[in-house]
Amino acid sequence: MSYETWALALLFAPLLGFFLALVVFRDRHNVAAAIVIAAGSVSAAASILLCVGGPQPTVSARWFHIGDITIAFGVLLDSRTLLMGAVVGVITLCIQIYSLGYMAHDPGKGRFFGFLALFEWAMLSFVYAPNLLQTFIFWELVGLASFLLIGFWYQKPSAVAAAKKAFIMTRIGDIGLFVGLILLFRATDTLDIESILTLYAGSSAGGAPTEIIAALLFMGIVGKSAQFPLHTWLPDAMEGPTPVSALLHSATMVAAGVFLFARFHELFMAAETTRMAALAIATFTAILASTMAVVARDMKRILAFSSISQLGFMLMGLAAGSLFAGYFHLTTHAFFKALLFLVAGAFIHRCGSNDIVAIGRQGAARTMKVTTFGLIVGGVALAGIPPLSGFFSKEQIIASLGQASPIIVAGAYAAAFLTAYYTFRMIFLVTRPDPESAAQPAGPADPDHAHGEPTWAMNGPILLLSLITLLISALSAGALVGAMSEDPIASILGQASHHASIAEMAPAIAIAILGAVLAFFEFGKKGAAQTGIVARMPGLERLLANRWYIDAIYRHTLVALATGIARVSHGVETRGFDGGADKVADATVASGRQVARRHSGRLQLYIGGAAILFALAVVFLGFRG
Amino acid sequence: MDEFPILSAILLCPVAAFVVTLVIPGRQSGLIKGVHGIFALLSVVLSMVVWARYDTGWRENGDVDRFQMMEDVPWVPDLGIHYILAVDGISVVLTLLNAIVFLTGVLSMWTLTLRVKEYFLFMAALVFGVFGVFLSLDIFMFFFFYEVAVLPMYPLIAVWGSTRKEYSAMKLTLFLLAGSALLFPGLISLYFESGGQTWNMLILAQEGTFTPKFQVFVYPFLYLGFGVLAGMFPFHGWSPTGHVAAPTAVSMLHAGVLMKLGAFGILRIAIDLLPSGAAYWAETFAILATIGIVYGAFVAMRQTDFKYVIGFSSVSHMGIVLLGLNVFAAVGAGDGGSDGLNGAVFQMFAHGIMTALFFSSVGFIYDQTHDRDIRHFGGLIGQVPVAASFFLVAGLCGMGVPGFASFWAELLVFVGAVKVFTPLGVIAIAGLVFTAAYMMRVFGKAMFGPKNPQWDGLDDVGPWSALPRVVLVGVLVLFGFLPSVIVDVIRSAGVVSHSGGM
Amino acid sequence: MITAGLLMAVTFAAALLAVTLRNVLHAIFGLAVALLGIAGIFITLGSPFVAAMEVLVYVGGISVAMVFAVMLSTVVARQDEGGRRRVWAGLAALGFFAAMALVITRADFGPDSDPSEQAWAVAEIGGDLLTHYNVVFEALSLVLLIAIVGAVAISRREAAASGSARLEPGAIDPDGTGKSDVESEQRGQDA
Amino acid sequence: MTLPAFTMFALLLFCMGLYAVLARRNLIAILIGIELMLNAASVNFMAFNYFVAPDPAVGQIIVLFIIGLAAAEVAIALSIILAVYRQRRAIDIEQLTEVKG
Repeated sequence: MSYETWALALLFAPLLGFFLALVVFRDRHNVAAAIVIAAGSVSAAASILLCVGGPQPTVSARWFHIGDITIAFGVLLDSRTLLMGAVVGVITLCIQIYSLGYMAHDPGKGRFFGFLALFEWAMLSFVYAPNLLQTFIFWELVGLASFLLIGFWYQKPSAVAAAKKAFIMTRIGDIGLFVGLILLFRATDTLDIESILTLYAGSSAGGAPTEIIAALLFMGIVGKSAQFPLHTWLPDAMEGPTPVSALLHSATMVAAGVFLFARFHELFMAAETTRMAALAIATFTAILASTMAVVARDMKRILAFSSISQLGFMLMGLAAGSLFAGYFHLTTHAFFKALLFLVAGAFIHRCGSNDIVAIGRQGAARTMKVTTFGLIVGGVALAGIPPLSGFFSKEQIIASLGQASPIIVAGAYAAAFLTAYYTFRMIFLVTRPDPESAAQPAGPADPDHAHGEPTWAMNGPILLLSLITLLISALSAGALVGAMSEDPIASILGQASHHASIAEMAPAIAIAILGAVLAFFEFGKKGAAQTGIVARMPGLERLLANRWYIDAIYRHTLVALATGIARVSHGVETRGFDGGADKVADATVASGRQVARRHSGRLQLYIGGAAILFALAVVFLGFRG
Repeated sequence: MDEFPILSAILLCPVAAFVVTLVIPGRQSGLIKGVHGIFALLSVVLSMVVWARYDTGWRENGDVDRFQMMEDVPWVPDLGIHYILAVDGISVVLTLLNAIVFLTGVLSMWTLTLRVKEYFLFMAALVFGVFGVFLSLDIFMFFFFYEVAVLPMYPLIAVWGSTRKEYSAMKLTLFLLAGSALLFPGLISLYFESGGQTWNMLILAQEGTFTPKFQVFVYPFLYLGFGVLAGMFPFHGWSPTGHVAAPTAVSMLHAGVLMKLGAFGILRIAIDLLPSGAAYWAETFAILATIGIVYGAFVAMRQTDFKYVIGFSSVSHMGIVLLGLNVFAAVGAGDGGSDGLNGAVFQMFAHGIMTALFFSSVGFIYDQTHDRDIRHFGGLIGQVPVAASFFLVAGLCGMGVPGFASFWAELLVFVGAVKVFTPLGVIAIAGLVFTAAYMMRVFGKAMFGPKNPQWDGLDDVGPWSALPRVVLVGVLVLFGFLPSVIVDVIRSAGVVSHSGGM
Repeated sequence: MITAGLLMAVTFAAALLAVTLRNVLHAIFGLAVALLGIAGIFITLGSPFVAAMEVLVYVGGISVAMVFAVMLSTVVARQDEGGRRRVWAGLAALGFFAAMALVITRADFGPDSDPSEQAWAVAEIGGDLLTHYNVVFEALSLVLLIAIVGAVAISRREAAASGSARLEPGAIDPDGTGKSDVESEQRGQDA
Repeated sequence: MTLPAFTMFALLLFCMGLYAVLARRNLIAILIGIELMLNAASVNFMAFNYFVAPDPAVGQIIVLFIIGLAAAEVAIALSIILAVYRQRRAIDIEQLTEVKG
């Protein structure tokens, strides 16, 4: 089959799956699941095939035109989309299979799979989008699908609130994106992404208009990829079912923002100031989120904070100018973070609790071999310990920061250290529980979700993702020691990877190991107190546990402001406009009453009055002329 | 005139329904509903035929007129009043909208039992007026139909409404008549200023008929007069109250079509005939429209009654329409102007369908519970999944989610607005967040969240009562995926006589 | 033209009686005389046909109907108006008269054309009625028909209503005070 | 006798009718006044018809219409008066003030 066919199949299989699963087979759960998984398989296979096949000319069909603008719906097949598409395809398929097990007992299973297919369709169409409009449309649809998925357990007020928050906060970013895209279209007079990139590829200094466009686009990215100051929705979004968290917060929804940055990398490179601001925000976010993860005990929240922080890393790499670094981390992170979420889901499925201390105390790690294996692979990769994949990608990012200010570099090291520390804290608390620890179990986030040992449907994807992570690690390590001439991901992207010497890598390795060691002494060693350093500083712990009070600040400022304005508007409406109208009406009625009271009802008086008035009018008119 | 007068046929559909209903005894309510259903269906079919027959190629091909299928019969020759019907791309779209809303309105009142005959008589009169406005090219006829469309609202709300219905009906009528009071002198002045020969819009729209000074003076009369009916801020007060009090199908007609008359009047008469005046005032009115967008969203955030939320969302959405129209007014067919116009007309259509869907969903729930307080509901999606899904679809459409018609409408308006009035465009786009906020609030409180066991026994929408709603959803999705179908038609009318006066 | 002057004088006198006489029956007779006078004026103005119609309809129809009404309603034939009432009404009528008279005297009626001598134009009237004024004519006949039906309907319904009201004479007087003399007078005539 | 004389006479008649309408309390007496006013108008029409109009039929036709209308009016008015009388035992206009609102 030609690549066009694959590309079409790739996009339309999930759409078809969504329709069939949600509209036709919603109540026949297994049929719906089978359809969606079949569609997912088609997409995954197609995306891998396309990725292996290498870049091809854009496939697109004229969709319609508005005015003189022709809008095409199509598939852009360059290296960036191919790699991202393959990542999305594979991970989505893994998670769909995993959901078979995880959601087996859920009464809304059919609906769930329908939403999954909708999400996949939106995400893939976004990734492969060849023009600005398609990008924006599916960016929005990704937001919608994630709203539906996060709020899947609609009876749970916290889930609904989280979904609402996610949707609205990303929407705030979308304003920027929307305006940015309109301005971009105005500036370049084309919707075609490739032409736009060619336009910006050469110019290094784009001037103020480019800066504004880039800044507006970055606003969208900040919303979607949960960067400071719009990051607060992501931890809450953990209220959704765990497969959703795995899907949304590893490779897809949040990665969409990073992908957009990579997609328009040339544009951002032409906007120096915005790029620097993005770098600073990304670094700050990376540190901020890591600190929050240090004290968290909800396993999914730890992973959520780490997602924010790793997304910061990716943006750092991209903003520092290395497309490869950011993209590499995006890829590796997608796999190991999806893996970690699935692992977390398996533990939650087994123990009915999100609390890592509680999970550890149930001794789950001893019986769940596959899961624990996945936890260790994913955790080590996340921590950036060689020789697993996270190390290589993170090292690339740190290396790409070469020309950046020392503060940024220091920030990156700090975030890397914290990452290693909280990751190993999580691993040790789960695998080496201290039976004496009198920790209070935190309330389960998935109520009544203790369903026993994970089935093959859950273990299979965990194993598969572990293997992929290991494979990427092996390939990268091979590239490093020269067994392979070129890093595979770099070759797909057509970018040169940064070959660092061992000496250059030393600080990164040292920092990661330092974090791991600290975690070992506090949590892993036999008889360790299992109390972190932060926990010994109650003030700091409270600050971090409350996520720097950023949520509270928003609640008391922005949300209060919006509600305040709404209240004032309401007051103006009821008392001002509405009341005003009523007052006018009342006054009219009152004056009418007054006039009516003057009326005696004596017809003769009226007639006489009329006659006199008529006579006066006649006289007046007659004598005037 | 040799061919079949299809536009008159459309106009006669509600008249025929009216006349036939007159002779049916009031007891036979089923027959009355059936008659209305048949004629509504007929009007839908005829509107589709008009759509299909409308030649969109008039700009490429000089032989085709912008206004087609014209019927011109002198009516009161001494005053220059003619009965002229014709369609351009805009009225084609809106005529179909009216027909669809008429049909779904009849279907959704299938269970009505109170004074069925009178209800349908008034409704047919209203629909007749709306068709007339969309099809007329004679200003006098236009105004005549306009009043015919506006007046039946009073009895429809006052008799069949709920929640302070007399108050709302009176308020609505007074507001609208106040608008007409502004309008009438404006229209008359057009007639006399042009020499008192004709009311024909095509002739009056010729360049140089009105001096710029006159245009600047008269334009606000027309804009505000029509704007009242379009729910323009700050004269929107009648609209939410009216929505709340009106019965379901009247709400559908009211928000779905009636408010469009105002916007249509602004476009067809105020902007088309007075382009210089329109350009002069565009920025002022664009500011008001933008305030309306944001303000409507904020007020909707505080409402506890389903229908009030929708009512204020209409204020917000009609603000988008008006913003688009003012973008067009400011620059004509120039850069961004046609986007604004296309978007505004598209939004009129999309909002009409969407609001009809909203009200039919809310009406369905209200008919069973007699409660519209958002706080009294929860988890409706679990209790009445189909009905709640329809509401969700309407809400998503209202938020401008891609895949639904209003996404394109809003996109076009915003593109135009950012090009012409950049700050206003950005503010209007920011309004989307607040739109999302109030929609999400309703979703979160009533559709999702813990179930209220009180409503566990509600009946869900059955296959038959789902029919009108499925039609509406189908239209929204169809134009969400294939906007060009409608935009081509609108556009063919859009870039019009607006060359002069700048 | 002396005839015309005489007729005017008679008409004026009769009309004055019609509007001033306290007894309504007498006033109606005054009216009938005045109407006869007006018919005479019509003859001097060249239209015996209209004059005939005037006599037939007004004197023969309307006046008689009024007499019947007075008889039927057994209303007190005379009713006193207060002096002030008459003075005010007279002033208003006089004012009106003065204003209009001023206008008439100042008006320019144009050159007096020759009085047309086509005295007997009935054929032309009939033709016009059935051609040019056909619509008005038909409308008028409809009005008459509706008036008759309406008159019948009103009297019948009210008859039914009063039939029940008559059972409770005490409840009839609407505002009770100050009307006793009228009431008793009415009763007296009833008896 | 010229046209102004006839118009003055008609005016006089009209004002007498007006006086009756304003001064009388009895409904039938008021009706008499109305009839006088109508006849004043008729006289005017006839006079103008006679002295001025080129087409002598028009004024006569209008007078005929007036007569017809007057007949209808009287029929309705008398039936109303009778109805009022039955209801109230009086036809005094002083008591008929319900329309005052």
